[in-house]
Amino acid sequence: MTVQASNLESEQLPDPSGAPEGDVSKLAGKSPTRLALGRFRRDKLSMVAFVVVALYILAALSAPFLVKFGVLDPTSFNQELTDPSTGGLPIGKLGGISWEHPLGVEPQTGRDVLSRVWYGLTFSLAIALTATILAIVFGAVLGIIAGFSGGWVDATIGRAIDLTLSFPSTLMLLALSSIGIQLMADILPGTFSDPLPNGAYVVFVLALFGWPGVARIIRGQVLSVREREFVDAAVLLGASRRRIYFKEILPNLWAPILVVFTLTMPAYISAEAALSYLNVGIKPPTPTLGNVLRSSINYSSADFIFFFTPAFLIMIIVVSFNLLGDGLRDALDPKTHR
Amino acid sequence: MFKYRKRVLAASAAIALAAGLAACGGDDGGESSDNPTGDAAATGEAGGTLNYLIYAPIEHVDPQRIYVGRDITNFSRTVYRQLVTFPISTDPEVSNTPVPDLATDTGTSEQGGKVWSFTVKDGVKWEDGQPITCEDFKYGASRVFATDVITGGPNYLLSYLDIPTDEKTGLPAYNGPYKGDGQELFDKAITCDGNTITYNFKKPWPDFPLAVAGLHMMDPYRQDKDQGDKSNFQIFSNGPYKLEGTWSKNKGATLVRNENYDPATDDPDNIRRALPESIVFNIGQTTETIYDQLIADSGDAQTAVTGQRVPPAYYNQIEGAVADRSSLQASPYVDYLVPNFRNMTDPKVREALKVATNAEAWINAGGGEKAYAPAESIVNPAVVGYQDNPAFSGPQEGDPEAAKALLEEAGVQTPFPITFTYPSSETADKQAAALKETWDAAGFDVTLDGLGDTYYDVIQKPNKESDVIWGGWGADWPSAITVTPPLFDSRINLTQNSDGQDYGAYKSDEFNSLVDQAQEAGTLEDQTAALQEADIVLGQDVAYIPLEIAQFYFLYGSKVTGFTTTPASSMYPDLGAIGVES
Amino acid sequence: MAFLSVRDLKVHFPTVDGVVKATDGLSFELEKGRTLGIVGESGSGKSVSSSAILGLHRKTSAKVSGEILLDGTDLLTLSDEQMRRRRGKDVAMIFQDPLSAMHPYYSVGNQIAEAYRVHHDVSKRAAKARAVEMLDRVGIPQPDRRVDDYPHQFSGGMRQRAMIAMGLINNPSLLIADEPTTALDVTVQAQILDLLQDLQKEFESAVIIITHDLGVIAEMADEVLVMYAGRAVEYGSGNEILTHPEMPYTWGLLSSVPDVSGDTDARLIPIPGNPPSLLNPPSGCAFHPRCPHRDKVPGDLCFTTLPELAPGTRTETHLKRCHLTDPDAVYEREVLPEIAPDLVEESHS
Amino acid sequence: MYAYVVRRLFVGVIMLIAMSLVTFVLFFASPIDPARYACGKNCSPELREQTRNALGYDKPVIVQWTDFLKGIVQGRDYPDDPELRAAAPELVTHCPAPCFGYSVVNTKTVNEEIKEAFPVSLSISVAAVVLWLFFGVLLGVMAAIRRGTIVDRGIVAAALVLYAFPSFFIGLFLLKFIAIKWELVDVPVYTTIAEGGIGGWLSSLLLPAVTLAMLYMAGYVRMTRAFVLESMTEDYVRTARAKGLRQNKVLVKHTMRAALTPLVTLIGLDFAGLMGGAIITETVFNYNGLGKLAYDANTTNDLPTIIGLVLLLGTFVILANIIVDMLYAVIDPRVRVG
Repeated sequence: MTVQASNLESEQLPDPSGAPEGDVSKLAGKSPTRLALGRFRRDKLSMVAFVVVALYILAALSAPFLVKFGVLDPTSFNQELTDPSTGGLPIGKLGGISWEHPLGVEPQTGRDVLSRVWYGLTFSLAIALTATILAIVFGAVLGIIAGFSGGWVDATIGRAIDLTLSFPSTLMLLALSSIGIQLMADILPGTFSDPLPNGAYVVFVLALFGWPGVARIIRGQVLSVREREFVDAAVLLGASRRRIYFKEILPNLWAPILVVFTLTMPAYISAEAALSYLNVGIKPPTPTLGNVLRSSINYSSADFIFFFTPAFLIMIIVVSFNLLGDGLRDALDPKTHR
Repeated sequence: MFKYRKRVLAASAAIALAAGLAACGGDDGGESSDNPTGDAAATGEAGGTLNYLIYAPIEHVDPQRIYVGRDITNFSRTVYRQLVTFPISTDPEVSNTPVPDLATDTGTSEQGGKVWSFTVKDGVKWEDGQPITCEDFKYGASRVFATDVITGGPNYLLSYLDIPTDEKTGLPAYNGPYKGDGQELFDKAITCDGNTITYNFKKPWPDFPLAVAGLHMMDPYRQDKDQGDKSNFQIFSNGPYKLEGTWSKNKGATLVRNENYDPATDDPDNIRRALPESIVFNIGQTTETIYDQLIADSGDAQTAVTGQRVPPAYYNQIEGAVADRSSLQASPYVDYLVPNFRNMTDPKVREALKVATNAEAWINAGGGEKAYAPAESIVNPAVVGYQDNPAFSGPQEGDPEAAKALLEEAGVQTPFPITFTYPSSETADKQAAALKETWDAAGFDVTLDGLGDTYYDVIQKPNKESDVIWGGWGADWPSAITVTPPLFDSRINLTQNSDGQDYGAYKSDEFNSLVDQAQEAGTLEDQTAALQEADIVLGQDVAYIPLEIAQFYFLYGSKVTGFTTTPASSMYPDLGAIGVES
Repeated sequence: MAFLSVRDLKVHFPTVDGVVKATDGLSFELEKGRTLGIVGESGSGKSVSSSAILGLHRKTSAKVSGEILLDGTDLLTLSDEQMRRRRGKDVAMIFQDPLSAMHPYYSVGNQIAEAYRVHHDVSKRAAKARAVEMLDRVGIPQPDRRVDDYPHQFSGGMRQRAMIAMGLINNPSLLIADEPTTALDVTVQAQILDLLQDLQKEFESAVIIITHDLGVIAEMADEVLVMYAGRAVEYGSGNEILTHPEMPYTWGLLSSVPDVSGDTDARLIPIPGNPPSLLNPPSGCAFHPRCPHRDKVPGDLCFTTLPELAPGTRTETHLKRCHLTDPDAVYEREVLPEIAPDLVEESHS
Repeated sequence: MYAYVVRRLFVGVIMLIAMSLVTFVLFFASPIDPARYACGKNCSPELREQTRNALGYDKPVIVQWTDFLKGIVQGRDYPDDPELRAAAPELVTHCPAPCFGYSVVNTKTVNEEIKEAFPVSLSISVAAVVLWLFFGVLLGVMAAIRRGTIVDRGIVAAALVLYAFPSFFIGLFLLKFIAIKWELVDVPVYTTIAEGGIGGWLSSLLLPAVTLAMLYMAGYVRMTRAFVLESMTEDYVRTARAKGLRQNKVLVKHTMRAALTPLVTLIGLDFAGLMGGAIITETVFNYNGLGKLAYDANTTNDLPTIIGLVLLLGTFVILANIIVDMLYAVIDPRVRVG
């Protein structure tokens, strides 16, 4: 399937595998890339999704520079734009929307909302991206090893997967947050409250509970790829194991990995938001989509724009990424009608 | 002490530890705002059911363990009577002066406050009709010493009561009624002569009656009802109400009339009007939900009051008719900053920090004037003998330029790096960022260090890296003796592995000697004078920088009558006065 | 007028990558009691055409045109409901690979009985009894016990028998057997084929048997239709086609199977290259890319022009689609020696 | 079969023991001192030391761990202080086997806490599962039948959008608008059947269940759709049609039966996860289920409760896995367990 119940509801973090192996395992790069691309281009919805995702990524990349050059200013206060007598609500209509502040300003501090969500996007995507990559790399490597070597190695990895998945991940990451972040603060630059350690902790936890799903899919893939003659050939030619893993098998796994990637990203973007709600993750003043949303959720009646904006942005990117993933899947494997 | 108060306020503001940050305040007595009734004269009709809406579960219901302003007053007015208690009045003078409750008078002291004795009234009964005896009081006090079972409560008795200290553990040689080691020592320290109970202290305790009225540690307890830790959520009443069924930590409970309590004889001074037929402590809805309902004034919310402060996001909905149901009063808490004297040794640098501090931005970042009032001392105006501290009078929006100048005078090289440690939360993070602005402008280079659950562990470490530390405080009873000495007396705080509550490691012989004066003082007047002087010393050394006094901004249902918040009730709704239209 | 006559049958699948012409203008006729064999590599359009006869193609996914006259009624003009009523009753089909063609979650008996109850208003018990009867008829031992088994508990041969039972339970007048013997070992193949023949005699039904195995054709078919790239390339009586094939593709098929007479020193010559894409089939004769004899045709006829399906040099009823002018000669001279030397000797002596 | 179950259960127990050890070690490393919280305000180092002894946090981790395991087998006494037991036995709380520990913060055994919280989580998850299964499968099948049409796209898109909003946002939105602003339903407060009867119980579950259902439904819509489409192309479905079966009979008896089988796994695991408490939803609505218990235990550093919950939830997951496999054997005659 495409959508995973992420948002950390249920005790589990989003599981990239999502569906039973059978479902995704059809993807192995059977159809020629060109055909796939052609199909993809012809799928309007996917193209739209692709464009949206591209725009988001562009925004995320541009934000740090825009901040550097002062175009965006997510941190400085403009308390003159808020009214202390109303609990610091923005002065003016629709959350103080103006030319300088197209999405209004944050209550009490008067920080520019557009700058915060824009810059926050950078951090949210960075977290989701690194977590996804870690989970996929780790999962893929173990999945390949398991699938290829079989026997006790396979069994051991299988056990490890089961054990990891048996832990109530949300509870664990909550309970371990203070020590975990402390740990990160020790090995990484930055203090307990700095973005880096907090972000690193989230990335670490997401990856920690994300790899088993990937490993399962990839293992399934490898088992099917393994049967193909050219691998046997390689074995006969006495190619080294590593060579076989990475030269013979990996190339045939890019399709499923690509799809898993596009479907894991959105899950982790929501995860970041959900974790922020539980007060785990990068803390203000450094913005993320998650912590901006957290600071806005009580303003449903007082300042609807402020209340709705971050949630809406998250919704759009998550939907787009999922559609993109669907599109890729369809393109890469026309047989699965999704 | 603050910790729990803070934690609860934190919870009540529905934002982790550090609404604690938010939670503090004081008020110059004035501005009784839209408070319908204020003085003790007001009367509402009896009957009906009052709902008291609470967000976070109450940790302790056991009198010797209760240590939260809101709970202390709620239980004082309903189920736990004290030897002496505070009357209902919006006038601090009146409501900070104890009146007899279970005792015949407000107590007599000898040897300059080292010995106190009270006489228990005749005919006062427990909810089961048995009389309350001197022994019950003695037993209640003894429980405080069972520090391994009766945890979390106020433990002043450990340091005041005349019992030798066990060298090995560093704790009193008496360890409570359960194990009974050193019982004889305790029996010497507290004696019963008929109905008269006498307390013998190591050092003078001139404001002991205030302590008795301000807390429940001295409450009576019936030995046959004591199950130690299991009693944590049990109520054995001697007040106008009693518990119906059991107390559920997550849901709360219902209080109904106690037929063994007779207003005529038990409440001559009218300190517990006990108007509602029953009172429901309704625990478990978020502050936002509570206020959504109070504003809508729907269903049970019509007869509801709460100790949760209005979240700033809701201020703009409290207008017109709704505003008539609101109450804006200063709380008895103060939030403050302390410079770390280990790192910020140069007085000029501390002065610069003070001058650059923009308390106004901090207040606005926390919700503005309805959330906080400016503070001019670490002592709350509600405290007996309060006076503004000259060091902190005047405007408080911070003056970076002046501060810059001071830093230059100090000859330190700028930007001068400082780390500001505070308990992280939604609001706190904003407020800290607000302070950073002017500090940076003044030539400091500020690192914000917002911490989680480990906050107090960290800031008590002598080797902490923090240069500026947040603190919040509320007096346990309305006397400055429970404010400055516990916070700045280096002798009781600074040990090798902990700074206690003197987070800034402030150490001043001048201050300490004034504290001694205050503690040796036989009368409240002398004590107050000494403490006022001590506060001025603190101001000169910039031992602290007051931030604000949290405003208690409450809303109550349309059918609630005689809504009052008094210093006696720590400015929470005073259940002694409030009734409902039935 | 023949019992079944298919005229200019076209089955086109529009896909994102273009229109797939799985069957492109197929015509043939078949009488009751007789058997038509359709031969061709996989993807030559055999199965698609037969599915079309059963009306199995979804209107959403496939465009079917032409005429399929069964007993004079054009099946393509029937409504879905009317077609459904005939499906499995008048026209039944036996699919290849019975393992996947049977539902893994239902017992064999259940599935056979179901086929009966669709068209007969009888009780479950009655239907089951009928199923047992059929299983017995197709030679399943202890049918009353095996009737409750699941497909995966049957052996390949038995599954195929079960499929046949399912197909014949409503004794249809037209039975289509799609690769009925693929994936069965030789002895079982023989049994199944015998069974089919017996049943055909018994029920007097017309049978279309689809296969790529000329051995099967030799065994069963009265007429043979050779398909390539969605078109008929050769059509005639079984005997004719097997002894005097006139289309190089057919030769290829012949040379790629063991000699019918089971001669051991016969040699297998696989057809070079792969079946063409149906998306964009080769210009001219679809077979030309793989045809070893195209140089015998003057000019670039093979590359440019699609040959007619026309009577060859032998009989009016033996149609072929090829530009070769003297196929027999080429066959005798070049192909036969390769695949069946002994036959050649005979013809010389 | 029987032997298989036993073996699986055995492996499960091993896994749980491993989990408990991991958890203990992790928490022992935590900088948080549970004694501080119990010790309370103006707590001198001496007092804290004494509290730590009383709670047994002074013992080395291995000892604490073995005590814990002992407690599960033969029960424990709290506080475990022979002196006190001798002096005042009525003060000692006995926690009968299997004892998951004793929460100082709540002055209850963890078993009691779980006993109180579990029904809430169970109710919510049952209600949620029913909702999302009913709508998810229904819509999924509809989408599959109308494949490619506007109906199909609409259903899938709507489900995706609902999923893409962070769940706590959805929850708060429902609470603030459906319940409070528009007063379409009562402000949800958990009501047991005993208190409010079936009706009250159900209505109190509505909003939380809907919140969760929205989160999961998208996944099930898309999976159902995918599986149905997939099995539509199966040979046996073609066979069924070739028999002349009516379209909907084919759909129900042949297509669906096969398509819905893989859902069983996911339902099983998701449900197991949810029974462990939906931390965010329960926090948003302030329902005292296992999720809220976990959240509170974390904010109050209530280690015994956390550890108890980790193991409980682990058990759920492990059992769910076993049960799902059993179910499979029942549903699919091809599967031979053992």
